[in-house]
Amino acid sequence: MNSPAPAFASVPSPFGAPSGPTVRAVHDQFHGDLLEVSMGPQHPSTHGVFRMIASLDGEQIVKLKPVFGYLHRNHEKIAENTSYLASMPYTDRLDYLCSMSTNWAYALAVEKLLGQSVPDRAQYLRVILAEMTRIVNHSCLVGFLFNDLGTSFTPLLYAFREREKFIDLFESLSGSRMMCNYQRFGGCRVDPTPEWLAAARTLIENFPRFLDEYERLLTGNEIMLARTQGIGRLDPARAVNAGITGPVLRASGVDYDIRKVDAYGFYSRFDFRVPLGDHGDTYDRYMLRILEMRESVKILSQAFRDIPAGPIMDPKAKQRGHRPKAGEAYARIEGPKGELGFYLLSDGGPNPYRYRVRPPSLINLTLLEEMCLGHTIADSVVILGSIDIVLGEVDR
Amino acid sequence: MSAAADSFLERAPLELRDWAVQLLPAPLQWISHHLITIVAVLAVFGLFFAFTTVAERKLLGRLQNRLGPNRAGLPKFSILPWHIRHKLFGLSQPFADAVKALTKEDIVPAAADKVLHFLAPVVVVGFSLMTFAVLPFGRNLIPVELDAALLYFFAAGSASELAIFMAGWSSRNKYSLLAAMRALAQLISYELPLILSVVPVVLVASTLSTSAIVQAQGAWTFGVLPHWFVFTPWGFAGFIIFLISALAESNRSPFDLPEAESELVAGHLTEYSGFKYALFFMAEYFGLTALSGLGVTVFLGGWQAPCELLYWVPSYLWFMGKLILMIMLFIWVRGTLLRLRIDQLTRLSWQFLVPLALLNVGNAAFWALTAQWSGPLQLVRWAVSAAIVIVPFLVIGRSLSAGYAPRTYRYAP
Amino acid sequence: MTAALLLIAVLMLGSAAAAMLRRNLIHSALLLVASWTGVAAFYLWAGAEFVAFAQILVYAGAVSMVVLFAVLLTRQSREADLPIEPATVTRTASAFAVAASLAAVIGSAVATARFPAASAEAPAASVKQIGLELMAEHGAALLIVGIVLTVALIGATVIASNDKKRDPEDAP
Amino acid sequence: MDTLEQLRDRLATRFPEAQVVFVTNPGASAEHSLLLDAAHARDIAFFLRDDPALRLDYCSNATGIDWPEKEITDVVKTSVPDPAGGPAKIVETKSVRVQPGYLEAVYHLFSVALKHGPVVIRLRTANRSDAVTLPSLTPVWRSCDFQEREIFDLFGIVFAGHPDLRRILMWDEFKDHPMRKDYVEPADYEWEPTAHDEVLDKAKAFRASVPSVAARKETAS
Amino acid sequence: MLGSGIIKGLAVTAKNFLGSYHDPARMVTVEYPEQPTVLPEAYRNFPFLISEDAADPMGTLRCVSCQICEKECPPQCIVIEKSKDKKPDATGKPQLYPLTFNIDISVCMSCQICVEVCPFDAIKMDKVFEVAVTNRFDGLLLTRDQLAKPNSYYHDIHPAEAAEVDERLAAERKAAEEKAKAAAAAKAAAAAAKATPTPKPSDGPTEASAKGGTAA
Repeated sequence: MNSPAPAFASVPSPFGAPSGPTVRAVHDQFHGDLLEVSMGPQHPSTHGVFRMIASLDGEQIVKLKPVFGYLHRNHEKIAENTSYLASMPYTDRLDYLCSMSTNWAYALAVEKLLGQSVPDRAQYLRVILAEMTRIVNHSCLVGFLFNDLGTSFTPLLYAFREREKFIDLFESLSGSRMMCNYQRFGGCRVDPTPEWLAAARTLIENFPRFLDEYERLLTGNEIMLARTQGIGRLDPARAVNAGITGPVLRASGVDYDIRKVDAYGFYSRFDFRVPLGDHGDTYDRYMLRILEMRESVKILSQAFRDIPAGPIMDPKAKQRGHRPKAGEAYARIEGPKGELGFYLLSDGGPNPYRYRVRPPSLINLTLLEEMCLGHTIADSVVILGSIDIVLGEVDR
Repeated sequence: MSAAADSFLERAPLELRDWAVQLLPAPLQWISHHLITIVAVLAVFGLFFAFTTVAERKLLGRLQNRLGPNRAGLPKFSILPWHIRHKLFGLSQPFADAVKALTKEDIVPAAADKVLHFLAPVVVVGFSLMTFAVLPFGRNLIPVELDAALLYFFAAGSASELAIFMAGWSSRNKYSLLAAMRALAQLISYELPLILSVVPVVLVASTLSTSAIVQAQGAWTFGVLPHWFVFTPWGFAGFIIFLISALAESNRSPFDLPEAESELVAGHLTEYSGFKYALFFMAEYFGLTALSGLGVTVFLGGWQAPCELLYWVPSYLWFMGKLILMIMLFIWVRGTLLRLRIDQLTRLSWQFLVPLALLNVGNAAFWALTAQWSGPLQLVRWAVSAAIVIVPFLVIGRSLSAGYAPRTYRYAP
Repeated sequence: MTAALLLIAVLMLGSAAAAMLRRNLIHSALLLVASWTGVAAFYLWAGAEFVAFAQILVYAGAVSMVVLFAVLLTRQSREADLPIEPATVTRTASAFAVAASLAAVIGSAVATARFPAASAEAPAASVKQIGLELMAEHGAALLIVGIVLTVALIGATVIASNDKKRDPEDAP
Repeated sequence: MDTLEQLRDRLATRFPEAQVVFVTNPGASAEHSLLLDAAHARDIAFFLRDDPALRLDYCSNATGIDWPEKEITDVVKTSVPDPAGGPAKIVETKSVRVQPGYLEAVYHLFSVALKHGPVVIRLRTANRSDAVTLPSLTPVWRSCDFQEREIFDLFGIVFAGHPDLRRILMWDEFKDHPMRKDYVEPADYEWEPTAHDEVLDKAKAFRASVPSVAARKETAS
Repeated sequence: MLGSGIIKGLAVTAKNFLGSYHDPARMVTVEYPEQPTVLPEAYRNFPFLISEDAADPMGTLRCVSCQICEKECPPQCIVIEKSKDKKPDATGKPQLYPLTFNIDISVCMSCQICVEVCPFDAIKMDKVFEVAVTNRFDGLLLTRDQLAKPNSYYHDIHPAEAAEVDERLAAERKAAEEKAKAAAAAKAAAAAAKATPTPKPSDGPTEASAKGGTAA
């Protein structure tokens, strides 16, 4: 279906050219006159400042080059000039929809560097908050996907109505809705009150009812089937080779979930299943998110049932002034968007010598062009929506 | 229809007009007679347009669990003392929108074709207003009694395509030309099922004049079941096809491709701003009201009362009630459905709606021929008619949605 | 009533002439549409509502679209590349010859035709009669016209579809 | 999967002429790595990916590290026998040597097929100024495509054989490589909302130097 | 049957439409200016300095300008100038106090790291979010007197947290007093031990005092 794009020796690289008209005619020897349309960086459906330069033959996409860097603030250079603790609030701003799980990934990396242990209650709390973040992110994505498909905000507002309840829980626990800055090296910052745990438990119990209503609204919808099935097909072998991870990879049928492979944190204590798709198209990616939300609900109910009492912070852990011994560590978690990794290299000083974030959103875009070839421009918007990128993480 | 039906309210608008006309000298009477009708239609449907925009935003809001606009109240210096506390539920929102549209700067692109750029909104509003001339609002409340009324309606409606092309071409902008081409493809491919879905009614009522069609739907069985065409198998199928085509003709929800913000930003309206954009916006709503008015007239029995007992209610209220219900249905569909891609949209029309509409005409012919069957034959007639509708729907439906089905998912071992 | 007739005639002929003289192809296409609506107005003046609405529906609605699509898809719409050759002697002579012969044919037809007395009221032909007339007497003609149109359309699409020579190997 | 030492020995036997050095990681995580020489890196990479026992088919993370020149004063304690027969004196001779700087690319490889842990391989350039090319591993793992472009953009390592080596985050006309340790920030502090202390000094210095800004300053104040 | 999915979808939106009239879970709009938004107790926005009593906010600041928060603040938006002289604080011990304490809230991202690392509980997170100002440069640079707020205000916005902090401070003060009392008692005992041998002959006291001195 997606034949490799022929080489375009004659088409001048658009990036060198100054920012001319967003639409210009381009000639290329295979397809005759192409219409080169630049979608973004200010485009209502590219989820932030992301730009796609698509060469169109009529409606069909012949070439598609993503352009990044509009939100680049060199987060890694900042992290290398501040202390380990001071980088924690900055990790909230990486993937601003899932600050709790990004915090955990950074804390995991520093703990691996320090060889720091974490008490049981903190581990349970981390699993609970990571799974709640997964539900928040997936409901966000599913809402925005249907905005790209053309509904007038209805599914998005239903999804946001549910997401709002989770975010209020984050706010009452950590103090801020999306910038939680909640994990520390060796545990968590604030111990949730029993009322908070009770409220979270009731919220989890009636979340599946929302999912059922959402599926009744959309999953069987004939227009939705026509617009997403068979669109943006991803071949499993190419996906693994291109380093694509997370629900996008599992939608192509590859069984690779870091919660099961690495079993980091206390994930080995919970039994949950990993859904897999067979066709690897946009519909599978959408359904994968819905099924993963149901699995997260299962994990959360088990976690709430047997969360132990006890300290939330390792008594030996220091608050500030960490000076880890020289060495390096790479820790990774199964973030809602894919494998989120932190690579830290310390030379004994208060600041990390090298601080690197492995951005799942950026690497999942590697095969965006292969997925969009041959489809129309309306489909490319849907395919981009189903890959679920956040520009804060793509551009760092 | 018993003569007692003409209560005072029923005849009031007509008598008012006649009283006003005979005030004037003889030569002016013909002109003023029609002038008053025109002014009345413009006033009623102008306000109807204004409050449809508000209703749409409030209804969509309620569909999405939020309040619609409720901030715009009457200006502060209004005489109503309680206004300060009471915000009138945002009902004065349309007037605020109108003022905004008027005062916004009207930018015309330098390279634009000035004449066509100005003419496009004029043509589209003119033609969509002309379609109101043949809709029977009440028992004898019809602006122009035309013998070929339906044909007139579709003739006026088809000219809006011309205006969309002029708008798309004159803006000298690749996006708007691409979008105008798409919009034209959509309008042309849905004009056929629209007209074909009305042909069965013409066949059964054997007339093209709208008021005669409404008369044909006058009777009730057992006083309660009205003889509206929508309650016959072919009528119901025709109504559904008419609804889908009307959605496409007025560029609304599942087919709002030209203004698909996720692709071509604002389609052929990209280069319009200020009052010209408001004119296009108004024309779209007039088109929507006219099409739903036609739907009410042809399928839902125009100004006929649903049952004998309610016959005393003035007829134009029935027409307005059904019109409002139809518009709420359109808004409800807009709040729920996704947008179709251009090739799926045209395939739906040519491979699904047109064949079904043609079969529906055959079905209506069968219905008309077997009009005098009675007793048990009546049931056979209904069964055959229903079969002619359902069987092709299932067959063509399955071929259309081949390969698309909700899937079941496996889990990792 | 003749004032209305004069107005319609002026509008129709004026827009037709303007359509020929305009250099911009799109403008001339739209002026053509204006002249067709002029014809429809003439029918209305003559009292034949059915024919007038049919004229608007068919010509102003559909045929104008075909003309405009043809103009756009063949990309001849830009003023720049409209080749206007100089009017050589032979070309003007042949033009006048054609015009003269045309005028002769129309003149003879108008002269021999028997117009009914202008004062006779136009026959109020209801739509039902028109329908019966069409189907009964002129049914065959209607079918033939239908077939001719379909064949023309299919021919057009066949010609149009393979004029864009696409290389087989990169069909997506 | 066998330990890293066994892997290094297998590589040594498999590619006799390639130098594979075992780099120990002193930190608590004990993730040691293999330093490959640039010449044979791609063949070794293909072997790592296609070997049935290893099947490292997923390159999760590719990043660059900048190691500038460093003076290392190594202290050599030599015991000098006391000519007068007394106890030997410890003499510390400090010798300062400059360790040449280099740019390094680190790749974390995982196996999706066999689900085993990270194998870390490192490639080092000759120096930091002119010889900064490394063989690109994108032909082996497509996931290194954007990450190698980012290393080129932020560190300046040129990857030979990369299908589309352009800057990914900075704009094309940008000259320097921001993530290098010796990167000097451009002094265009024309605008800082509430500048204080050293940022304030920079802003003042900048305002004075640029005529247009200085002119605007007079009119504003 | 083609269209059944669409009809189910329409049914869901209809349910939500009707639900929005009676089911509070479905009507989520908060009409902000009229209905105040309910903020959870742990909500944090920009920091503020705690002063012991409201009467004289500048005089009784808890902050001793140790500048830990200035060093630890990720975006470096706190500027502190130490005072030269010392002033007695709540426990009477003379402490430094900040001459200028500016927080640039256009840079501050309210991440509350300053609260975490402050050893004197002098800086806490506020709950005010209506902080619009007309002047972007000076309006957003909060100086010491704009930041200082009484402890009672702290009790209003974070009741549980404030109570726990006061409890801890009181406990520390009590422990400090006991230690001081114990030290005073020990000094008094040593002084008493030194005072008892004085009735001996006069030459004795010189060595005793030397021995007593070392014993204290």
